[in-house]
Amino acid sequence: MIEPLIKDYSSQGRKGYSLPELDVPDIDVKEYLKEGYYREEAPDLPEVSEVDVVRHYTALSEENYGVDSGIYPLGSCTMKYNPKINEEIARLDKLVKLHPYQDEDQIQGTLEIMYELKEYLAEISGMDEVTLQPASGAQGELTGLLIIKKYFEEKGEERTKVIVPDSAHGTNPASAAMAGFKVVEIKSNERGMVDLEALKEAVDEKVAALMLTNPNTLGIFEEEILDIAKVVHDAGGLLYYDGANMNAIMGYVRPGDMNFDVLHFNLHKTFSTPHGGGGPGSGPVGVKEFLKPYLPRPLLKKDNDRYYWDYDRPYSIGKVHSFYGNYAVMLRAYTYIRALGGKGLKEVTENAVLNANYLKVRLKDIYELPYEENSLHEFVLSGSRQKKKGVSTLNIAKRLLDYGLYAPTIYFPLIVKEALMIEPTETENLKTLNQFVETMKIISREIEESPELVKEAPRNTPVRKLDEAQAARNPDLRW
Amino acid sequence: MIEPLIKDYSSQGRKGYSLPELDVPDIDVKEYLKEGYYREEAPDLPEVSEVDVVRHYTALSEENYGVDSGIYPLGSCTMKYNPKINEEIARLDKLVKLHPYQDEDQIQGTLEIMYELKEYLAEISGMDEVTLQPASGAQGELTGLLIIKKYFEEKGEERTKVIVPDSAHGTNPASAAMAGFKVVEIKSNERGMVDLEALKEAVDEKVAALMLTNPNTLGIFEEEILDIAKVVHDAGGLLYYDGANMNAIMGYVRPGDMNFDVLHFNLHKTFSTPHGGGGPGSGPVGVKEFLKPYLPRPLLKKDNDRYYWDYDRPYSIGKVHSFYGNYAVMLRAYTYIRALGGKGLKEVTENAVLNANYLKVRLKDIYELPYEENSLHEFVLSGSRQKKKGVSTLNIAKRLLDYGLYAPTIYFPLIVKEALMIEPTETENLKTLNQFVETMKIISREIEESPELVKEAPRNTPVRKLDEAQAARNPDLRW
Amino acid sequence: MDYISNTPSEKEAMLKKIGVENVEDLFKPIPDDVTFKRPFNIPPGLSELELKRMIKSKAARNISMEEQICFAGGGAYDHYIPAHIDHLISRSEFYTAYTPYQAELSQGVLQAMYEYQSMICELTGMEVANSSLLDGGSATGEAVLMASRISRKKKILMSRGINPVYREVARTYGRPRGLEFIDLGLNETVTDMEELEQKLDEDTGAVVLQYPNFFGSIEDLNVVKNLISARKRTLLIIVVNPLTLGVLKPPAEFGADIVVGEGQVLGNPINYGGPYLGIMATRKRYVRQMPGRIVGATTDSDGKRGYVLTLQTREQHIRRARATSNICTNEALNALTAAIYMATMGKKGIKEVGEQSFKKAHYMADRIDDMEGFEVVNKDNFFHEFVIKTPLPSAEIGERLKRKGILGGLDVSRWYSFDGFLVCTTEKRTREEIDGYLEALEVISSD
Amino acid sequence: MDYISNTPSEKEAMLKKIGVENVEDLFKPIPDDVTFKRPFNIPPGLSELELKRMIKSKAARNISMEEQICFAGGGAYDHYIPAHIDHLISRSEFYTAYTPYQAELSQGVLQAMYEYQSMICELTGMEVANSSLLDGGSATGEAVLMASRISRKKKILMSRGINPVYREVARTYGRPRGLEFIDLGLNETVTDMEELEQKLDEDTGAVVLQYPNFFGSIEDLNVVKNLISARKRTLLIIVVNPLTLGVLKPPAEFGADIVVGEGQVLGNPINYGGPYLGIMATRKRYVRQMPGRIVGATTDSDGKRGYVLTLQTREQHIRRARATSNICTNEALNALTAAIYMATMGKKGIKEVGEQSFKKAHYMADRIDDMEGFEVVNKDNFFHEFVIKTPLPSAEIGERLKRKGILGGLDVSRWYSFDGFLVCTTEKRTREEIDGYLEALEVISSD
Repeated sequence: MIEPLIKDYSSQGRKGYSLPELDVPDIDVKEYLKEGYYREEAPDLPEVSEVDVVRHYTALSEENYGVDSGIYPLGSCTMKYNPKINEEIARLDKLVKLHPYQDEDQIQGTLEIMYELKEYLAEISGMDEVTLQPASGAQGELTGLLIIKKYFEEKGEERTKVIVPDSAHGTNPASAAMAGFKVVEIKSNERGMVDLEALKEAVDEKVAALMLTNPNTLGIFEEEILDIAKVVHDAGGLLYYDGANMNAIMGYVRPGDMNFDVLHFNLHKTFSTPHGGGGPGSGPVGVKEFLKPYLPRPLLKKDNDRYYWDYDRPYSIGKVHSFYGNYAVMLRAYTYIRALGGKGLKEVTENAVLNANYLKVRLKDIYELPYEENSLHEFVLSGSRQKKKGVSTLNIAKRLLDYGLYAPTIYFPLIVKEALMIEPTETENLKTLNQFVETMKIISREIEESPELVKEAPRNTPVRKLDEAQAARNPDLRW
Repeated sequence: MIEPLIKDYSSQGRKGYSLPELDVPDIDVKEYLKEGYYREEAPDLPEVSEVDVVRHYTALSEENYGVDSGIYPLGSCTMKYNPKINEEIARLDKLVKLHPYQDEDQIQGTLEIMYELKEYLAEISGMDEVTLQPASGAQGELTGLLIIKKYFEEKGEERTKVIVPDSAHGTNPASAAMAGFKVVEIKSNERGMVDLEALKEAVDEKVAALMLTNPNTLGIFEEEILDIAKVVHDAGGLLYYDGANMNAIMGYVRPGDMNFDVLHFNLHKTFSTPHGGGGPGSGPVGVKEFLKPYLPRPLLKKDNDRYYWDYDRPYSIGKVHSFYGNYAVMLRAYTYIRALGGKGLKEVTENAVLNANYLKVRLKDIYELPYEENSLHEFVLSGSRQKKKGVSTLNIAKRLLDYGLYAPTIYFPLIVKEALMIEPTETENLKTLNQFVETMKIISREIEESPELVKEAPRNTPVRKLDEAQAARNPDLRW
Repeated sequence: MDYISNTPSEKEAMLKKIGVENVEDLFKPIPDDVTFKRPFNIPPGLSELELKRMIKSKAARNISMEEQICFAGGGAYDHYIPAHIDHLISRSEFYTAYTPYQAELSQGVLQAMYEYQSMICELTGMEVANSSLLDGGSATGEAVLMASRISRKKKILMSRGINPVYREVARTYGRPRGLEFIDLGLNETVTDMEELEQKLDEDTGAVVLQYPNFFGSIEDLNVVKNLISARKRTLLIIVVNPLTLGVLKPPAEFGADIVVGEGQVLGNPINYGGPYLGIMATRKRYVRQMPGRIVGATTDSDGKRGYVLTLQTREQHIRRARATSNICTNEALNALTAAIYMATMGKKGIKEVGEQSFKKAHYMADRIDDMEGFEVVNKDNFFHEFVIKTPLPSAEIGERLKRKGILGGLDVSRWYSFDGFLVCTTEKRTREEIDGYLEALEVISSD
Repeated sequence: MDYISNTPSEKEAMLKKIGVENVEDLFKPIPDDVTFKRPFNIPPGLSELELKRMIKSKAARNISMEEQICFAGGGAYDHYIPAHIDHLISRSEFYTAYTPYQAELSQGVLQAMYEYQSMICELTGMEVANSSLLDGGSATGEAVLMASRISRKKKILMSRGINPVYREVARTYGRPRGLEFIDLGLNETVTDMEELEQKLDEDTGAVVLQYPNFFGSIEDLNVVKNLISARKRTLLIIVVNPLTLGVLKPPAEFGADIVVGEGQVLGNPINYGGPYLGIMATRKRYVRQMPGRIVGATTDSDGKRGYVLTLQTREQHIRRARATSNICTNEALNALTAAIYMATMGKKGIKEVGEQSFKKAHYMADRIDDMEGFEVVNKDNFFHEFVIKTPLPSAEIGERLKRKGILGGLDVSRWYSFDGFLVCTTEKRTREEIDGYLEALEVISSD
């Protein structure tokens, strides 16, 4: 049974909403409205009842898979469990029924929470100041890079380049370009790490920053990080830390202590806020002292016991969000941090790393492990052995869906062929990990014995393999 | 994939709860506790994490079908849509975080809502006073019958019998028996109604009451209701109205005006409160003036603008519920009644009756309609034609499940062979009704062409046909 | 807002198909002389916005437990409820479903009920449990009826230590079937065992006690066990607070034949008294006399495990007047809540909740007992509720505490012929709150 | 409460399998000289119970819109949100899902996004829409970048009638790419069209206006349309409030090339400014220059209809530095909310919300304008927001209203060089509330 479109439920004159009767004198809107701007024909939205709406979107939800449905081993996405208390907190009237322009004296509770969240993030990352304004990780990257740009502008240095390793998240080069930089990609070495020589070669007086994830997208920790930092700093450049993999290091190492100058967080990864099927996220940015002046405005400050927004920031890069960022997401992250406490956060990291290493050990004999280095919270396998039998990583991913499991991130990082990037997170347990391993083994066996089964996957999903090429060739983007 | 039991998720030492650290001086409970009562071995409950619990019960929910999943045409169950605003209201802290023994001056808002609900129910039913205490329809029946019993006791009349038509809901005779009455069943006439002659014969000075649903379980209105009432009243007996079918008559006729003396409501049918997979319900009872003294205690009263519980009720039957009944269910019903208003309730009935009659007209040529009388909100078909082909009503019901629809009530009322009792309710629309008709047609065709398909149903459900005989023969009632 | 889906033109089309002119024509079977001809005297319908506003303005007249600190118990308790429970029971597949008549599309509810039954058995130590009754009171009523069916005797000895409202409901349930209820008096806060011994005789169908009882005290169940085990056809009914059973020996160990109780404490909100749920468990051999729905495991036509409502020949829709009870709708969603709660708390948590409640109550009681003019009547024997004798009448104490934002307890003279203040302390109460209460008592008593 | 599932013995087993002694061994790759060696200076973890108590005590320091009446707008609006929306977006299959990378297990989100795109197109009259951007401000920023890519020009004329914070964000987005922002001044509350005519030239890549603008006024879009249509490579960007488009002619009719706006009004809670969602729609021919995710319909290997993320060659994970934007995570759940809202309100409701807001605002404005000392600056041209000149400074008026429990409006001198009070009236405000406001103004001004 295919769920129809909501418009297919429509029946002329049916109503799913209710509004009070108008209680002020009625007027003819068309007459009052500036002439020529009245819409004669109403937009052709569906005409459906509340029952229709509820049944339709309930049915759609059942065609979707969330963390509450099972393991979600998407590498670099940190799909951990989203505690339900967070949802309850983020719906407290007293916390969320607030207009963004209410006076500060009416929202001291909210500002205190935001301020404490900033402090915790600074502590976790080893940075000196944090802005909560960016609404996503990528917006955080843009913000961080604009801060770097502004810093050099103020210093009177013209630095036009940003260095990005070839293993970096796609947002890194994209953000650098958005920020007006030229992107210089450097190759990883054979151990999957930054090639220090290549870096030295790339670095010059035009380099504004190196963007790095550590551990990198292979889950491997850049051991030479202090040397890397020195190379960049010596050339006058800055270090940007991509916080997507923060779940790997909490309590063990802080980006600030690795001499990073700027970083962004992903509250919707490390700090358990749900991804919402693609958003909202939240991407706070932390900086070292010397970059504070450039943070977006307004900056949340505290004066004795009073919290306030400081708009008087002449060197600020300006605003990146209309208001203060994704506040209701921050509430969830705050709740999470307070639930775990400092010790709990460290345990999160320990268990995330433990789970990933356990999976790696159990899977590496079946699927090729291109980089043998120790890894932390995630690791990357290659389906190249299986590819030789004519079965691609895409097929393997789709076959996982048949077994009711979500698939890892595939074909990323780009430096691994037929990549399967796996991050279980700490909220999975031995049983769900073993189930994943067993399924991966079964699939491997199927590839040996009946590869068509895998190539024709998925079969047990609401739809079978979808034709992406057709979608791009003949875009059907609306009804 | 079969969802395991929650205990199968268990792992020794795993924890899904959190409690504050004890903040009073610790003591040895065993030592303080009366000797010999300390439980040395903790009950063997599962040891699971919050993630486990959430995933398990989410998975279980997906193996269930609710009104939000689609049509639920269970006759006599009035499975209408449950508005979401009701759920929101029933979770307002200020309304529900109340201890049942809080002083009345702290809960005037709550008492006002309950009082108004009583008044609305009295108005809808044409009764003089209402108790909200019974927690279900059957408990309402028991309450009503105990009131009747008490009434006769106080009058000094020994009346030991209750008359129940053979088409009655099973709870009617069961409740009469619970109330200590002897049940006298009378046959329906060929039109599916109370046989007035049979009634006259059954009535004597030992009869306490006749229990009746009107429209009856065939959906047929007992036209001779005033004559029926007269027969019973003339013999000194009372009339009890089973309110399960109230959705058929709101705004068109009131049980009080049909000379019923006592009735119960099913808030979880007529007034849109959800069934919860079997409960909670709520079964308020309404009575005529002369029966007021016997209502359960306490009775909610109003004195000027102050609401209070009257416990001083010497003739009361006593309590049937520990407190005041299923309050949070009442909140939902109250919200519903206020959303619809008087006019809206009448429209509910009109549309419920319209939908049922439409379905009947469309289905009666395919499935036998044993009683041709006009019917109101529900009707009963018989699968006896299909039975001749070796396909039972049970098979038809199971086959409906294969098409993603819920089945009607089957094998009830008992007076119809292979009965299919169908009640669509007003919240279905032409489209869902037509879809039901089409599916019933397809099944009818399948019975002609490939009866095995129907006999082996269901196939598309989480489990296939379950062996009820085995369950009863070898009870496996716990892990 | 009427939630009706049909549009005027659809109605038109349907009427046409039916073959009538107007919808009113469908009501022709209703004789004119009973037809209701005026509009309902019920306020006009409201939009959602108005509805919320109107109801919130009424709610504003309440003072909820968010605005005061609750030390009231007596059958309704303020325990902590984990946040994910409401999330799960709000899944519409659960709460908008009917009783699982079509088992194949209702496995979710059925399996959850099977789990509920299993965990109730674990807690109580009994062999079988049903999937809920209406509340603690009616469960007590059903229990005495059940015991009378099994014992074929009408005399029921019922301790005055049982929650007074349960006793009242039980009498309402039992009397029409001719049961004779005989009270067992109290020695302070526990049942007078000598009286039990005296009254217990051949004709006694059941003895009913509560554990812990209404005053929070533990009855001498070992004594009861000995007294009853000597009599073959007398059943022992124990009314429990299931949330104490992580700490207390299960009632099965004292020879309970039927265990009932109020399941609200298992994760259900306090809701001004309802909906709650009645729990009931018994011995395997009595299962066919047990009222209420029971879920059993079985297999499907492919041999796969699944769940169904079973032993339905006990029930009204099959047996009609000869059913074990008239109960039909039960409290399934509350039982689901209880199942999720029991699973969440688990082996350790269920014990910890009990122990914390116990410890906090004892901390509090010890200090009250030390206060001038106050005395904890059952200081040597209580779980997490205790009775205090106060220098002022307890009603007065309660009133004064209320003004300080404390729901201090229950005035037992409401139900008993003596004055006393029943105080309850759950794991939710903090030391700060308790100390605030103590301080308030000091002030009140020294006024 | 740490949400970690592994038990000590499971950890033990896993470590053994991995072949290390302790979990610390797994962190050996981290050089000692960067290792963090002290505990975090973050308070100890809390149980749920403590957590709720702690956060509620902070929340108690807020005064929310439940406790006062909101006439503030300026980009964040207090509209009614139907109750079922939160119920649906709380379905965990939706909100705990990631971006739908595996389409076959993500049809729910994908289809909902397709529906969202379709309904945004219906509202705006445009041909294609993406499945959301981060908010109204960044959507404006993305729009100017997109227009510059298409026009290959850097000069952007931006009306001062656009929400000042959108302008600020747009500048933040545009400047690094070398865009030159030129303001268009105002004639009272509308854009000076003569200035537009003067400044519009060969080098102009885009003209940006808001409809209705920040002051609630309708710009002369017909004039703009004529001016721009004469210039082939200048794009018109219109920033809309989508909830006015049931009443206002869609921007497409004025030749808009790109329509953006803040989608909060479509059923999203006000949430102190976020999460909101940026809407964006454009002409079909520009779709490959549009940033953000787009869902398209396709077929599966059985020929069945299904949905996928499409046109991904625009995006960062394929094109990296050459992507149309760096946007990755968007506001999918807010877009789902908007889809449910648009479907619920439907053709009629979307118009009625707009009309009621309009009528209520006009009722209010007319009466304020009649009051001694007050003047509604844009009384002849506004939708549901209007600017008043007040006898006292508007900051003072706002302060005094606040004391009466009214969030009276916004002091525009915060962003502009003139004093004015921006008042917004939605369908949620009752006549009683409006009259209360008017009365308060009377009192304040006669003080």
